[in-house]
Amino acid sequence: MTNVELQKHIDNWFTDPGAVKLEFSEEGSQFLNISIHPDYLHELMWSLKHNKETHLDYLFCLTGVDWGKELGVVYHLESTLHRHSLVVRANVEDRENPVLDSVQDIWATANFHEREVYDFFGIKFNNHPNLKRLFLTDDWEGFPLRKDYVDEVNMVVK
Amino acid sequence: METTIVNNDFKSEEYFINMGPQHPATHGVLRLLLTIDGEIIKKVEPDLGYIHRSIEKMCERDSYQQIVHLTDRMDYLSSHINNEAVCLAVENALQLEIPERVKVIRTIIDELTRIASHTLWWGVMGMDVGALTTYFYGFRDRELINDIFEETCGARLTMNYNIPGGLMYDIHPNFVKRVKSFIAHFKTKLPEYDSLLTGNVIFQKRTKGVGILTKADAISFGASGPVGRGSGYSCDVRKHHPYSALDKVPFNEALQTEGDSFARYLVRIQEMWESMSIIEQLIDNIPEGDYNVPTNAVIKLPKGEFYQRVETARGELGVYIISTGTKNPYRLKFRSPGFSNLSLLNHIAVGGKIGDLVATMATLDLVIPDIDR
Amino acid sequence: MSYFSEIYNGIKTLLTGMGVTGKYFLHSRKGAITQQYPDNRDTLKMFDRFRGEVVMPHDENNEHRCTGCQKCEIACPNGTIEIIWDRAIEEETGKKKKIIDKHIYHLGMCTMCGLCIEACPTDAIKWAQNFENSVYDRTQLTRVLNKPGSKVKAGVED
Amino acid sequence: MHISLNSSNIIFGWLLNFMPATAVGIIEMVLIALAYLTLFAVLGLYLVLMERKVAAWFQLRIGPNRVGFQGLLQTMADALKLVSKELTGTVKADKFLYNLAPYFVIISSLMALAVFPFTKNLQAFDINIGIFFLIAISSVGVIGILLGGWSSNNKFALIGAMRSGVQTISYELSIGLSLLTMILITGSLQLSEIIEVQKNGWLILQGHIPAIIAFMIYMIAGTAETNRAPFDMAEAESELGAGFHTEYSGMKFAYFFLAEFINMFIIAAIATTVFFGGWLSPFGITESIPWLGIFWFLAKTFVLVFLMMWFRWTFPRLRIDQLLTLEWKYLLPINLVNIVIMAVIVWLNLTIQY
Repeated sequence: MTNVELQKHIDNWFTDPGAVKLEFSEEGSQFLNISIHPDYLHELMWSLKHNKETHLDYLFCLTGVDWGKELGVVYHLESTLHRHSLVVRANVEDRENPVLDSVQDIWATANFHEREVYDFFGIKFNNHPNLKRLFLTDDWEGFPLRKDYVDEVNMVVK
Repeated sequence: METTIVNNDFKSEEYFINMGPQHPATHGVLRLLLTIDGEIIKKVEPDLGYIHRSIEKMCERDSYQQIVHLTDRMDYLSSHINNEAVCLAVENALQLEIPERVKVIRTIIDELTRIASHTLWWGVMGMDVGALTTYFYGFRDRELINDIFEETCGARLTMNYNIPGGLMYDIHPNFVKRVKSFIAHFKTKLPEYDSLLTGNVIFQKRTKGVGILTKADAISFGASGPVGRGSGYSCDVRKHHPYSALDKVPFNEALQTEGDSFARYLVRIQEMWESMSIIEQLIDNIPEGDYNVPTNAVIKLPKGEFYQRVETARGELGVYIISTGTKNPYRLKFRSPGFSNLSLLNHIAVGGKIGDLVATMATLDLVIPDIDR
Repeated sequence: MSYFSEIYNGIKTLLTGMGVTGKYFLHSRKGAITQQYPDNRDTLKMFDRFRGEVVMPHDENNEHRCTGCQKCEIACPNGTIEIIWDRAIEEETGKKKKIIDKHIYHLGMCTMCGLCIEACPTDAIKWAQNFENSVYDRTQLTRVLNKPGSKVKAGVED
Repeated sequence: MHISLNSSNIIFGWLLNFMPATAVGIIEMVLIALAYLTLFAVLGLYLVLMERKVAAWFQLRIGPNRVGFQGLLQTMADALKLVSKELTGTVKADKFLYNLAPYFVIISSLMALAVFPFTKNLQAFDINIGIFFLIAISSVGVIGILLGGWSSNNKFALIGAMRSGVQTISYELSIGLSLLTMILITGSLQLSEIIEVQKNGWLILQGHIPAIIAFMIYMIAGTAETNRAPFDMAEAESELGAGFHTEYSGMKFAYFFLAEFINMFIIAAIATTVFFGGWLSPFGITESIPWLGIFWFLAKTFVLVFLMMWFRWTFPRLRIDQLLTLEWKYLLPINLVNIVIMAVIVWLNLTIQY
């Protein structure tokens, strides 16, 4: 499906647009983007994979981003059947205790990727079976890939 | 110590064993926490981060030219392809028109890198299942490719030959001759690989039916490269999202449907043949032209997000750049193939024996810096 | 019957494998790929483009081509190059001019990426093909590339 | 038990003139023990060197060539280094058993070495149950490996030891049965008599087809018995690090290492004696010049040792269950059938005699 068709198709799923914060954009990116409110993330993701039309069964990238005010996760999805791609993003504003729904029950690869995001950004994932530090030691303080992380010993700022 | 053991509810006959971080079969500093019942693997839990260098954080500090050389150090066996991924992302963002010559040279070196990586893997694979001699035969052939790289790029492993806009310098006058003689040499050696290891009854028993990954699981776990293709999952980025000169060269995607270790092995052997055929098609008609297009000394990407996928020897490498219009990326994420491929290890190794785990891990072809980044 | 054909095939493949290694055993005299390194030092020649370490060539008048523009220092990703410069008054014109005091190169931090040499507008630094870089003391890896008393070759800056 | 010390009778007969018989007996034993210890050490070290050279030639390398002429003293230097190394071990190891284990291994291989006829009358101990003794004594060695693996308090070592136990127990059967097949022809267990029988042609020729099958089974089982690749489950360096000797260092490790090579020599020597006529030469040269027998014996043995090295540097390792499958599903049934065939052949006098 082309991006326009995709957008139309997905837009039909949510009949009450007020309740679901769903925004499409194609600006500054080569893929079609969807921004979704964290509460509806898991529901949307589940449908994206299991709907026959979208069939986005391949999560090829899961990125944590520190947007400054809020923390976000970007999901890059592709369909191995239709070969179309889609980007889903979810942002949380709470920097102290950011929580998102885990999608590891939908795509198994998300298990490790979410642990990585937790490790570096401190975003917690609900229903993740094994959410603990992946790369860093268990007693590491702070989340290194956040923009406000400081480490005067190990970080060289140019 | 207790904290690292995942769950302490061991059954009475199970015990826990640390494989790595210094273990001959883990190819570097990968630590696997194994729960074992006798010889049977009950659980594999990878513990990562022993050589994490925070390349993604360093990239946020560096300029786009400087990022390229860091990617050498991720998957050091396909460093040229990693370099190319970043360069392509930057070039696409700047909408630079890259000369045909650069595209062809990049593709040739890509495929040479792939052969070099696969010959090393072949040697190490043999060694992991106990045939030590394969290691030397693999390295003998890889050495010739490294010589080609050294003559043209100046380095054998961390080449950093790509720059945004093209290549650092033109190919060496001997390049074409050397590549041709290598192809001629390797065509006689690859059948030897088959008679030494592929056909060997012990090797087949060790790998057939071991570490089975179904197609559905391969997609769900994000397996890519030979691991995915061994399960019959067509995931070659070179086919589906061709880059550089790959859209002009016909080649077959190596596919096996069994999904076991032997299938992954066969895919890689087949890929070496395919890579040779790609090189043969390109080597005789490298177009004339510039070896790069000039860029500004300070590259500033337009505001936006750029994603570039390439097929390294291990699978799909994704470079995801979020730019705010400054000279540094706001966020740069490497989606490395090894990371996803490692995550499925627990899934396919459970129920096998320790020997199976080693054979399975060898066919996943993990490079730990690629996972740790 | 498959029991026996299995045995037959098994033995056949094993013998094929032994044939390969046996062939190399017989040709081991001339087929050896070992390089006996310190012994072959005289005949061992690196390729021209080999990146051994960064050097600054001087001509017979003890003159180099470095103007102290610091482009290499900026290009270096690791802070390998440090240029200590000074302002001197040029005798003929009486104008103030930037000259280098010390061009310091930390070999221990260098990743041989070649960006400094690409960046140099006057070709003042280039790669040496020297690969025997081990020293007993880490401080010896810090090198001053310009020789004492050297100066810029006339006309380079133009 | 009758101890015959054929080769040195003359010297000791002379000694008897001015010493009591017991004293001479003790001196005899000590001297012969020393001779065998020297043989053990020198043979072991040069087998290691041979392995390294052969491996290098298989692998397109040169191999050790620095110490001594063409590297001939390389393993001597290595042994010196190992002697001077610190002996380390784990804290919670069972110290007594841990220290005992290497000696089990070397003593068993030394004892096995004692019964071989190197040439006519050059044999320390011509026991009349020679083959039986060899089979029995070679299974004692595995106790050393089991003890070493268990007592070092390391899980990798333990797995290695258990694998080794399983493996040796299974492959003992095949070794025994394949040798039994040949005993049917010789009718004697005594090694010197087995060689006497072969004056009419090597047993592998006399027994033709079943003998060749027995030889192949013997070589496979023998390789497994010595824990060498493709059956090196007990070490399996890509799986278990160093297996049962993970925690051994210095000379204790060297004992295991030497014993492995001596065991390889023993397996090859048994095969030489039982299948290839021991020290007998073609055309009866050794009849007139008996001391040449040493040369023939060693030459045949080293060819078989080389064969085992060839296996090692070519084949991948089996998995533990495949190892057992090979034994119980293939080797053992074939072996049993083979014995019956051999019995029929001997009964009907179908053996080939020259």
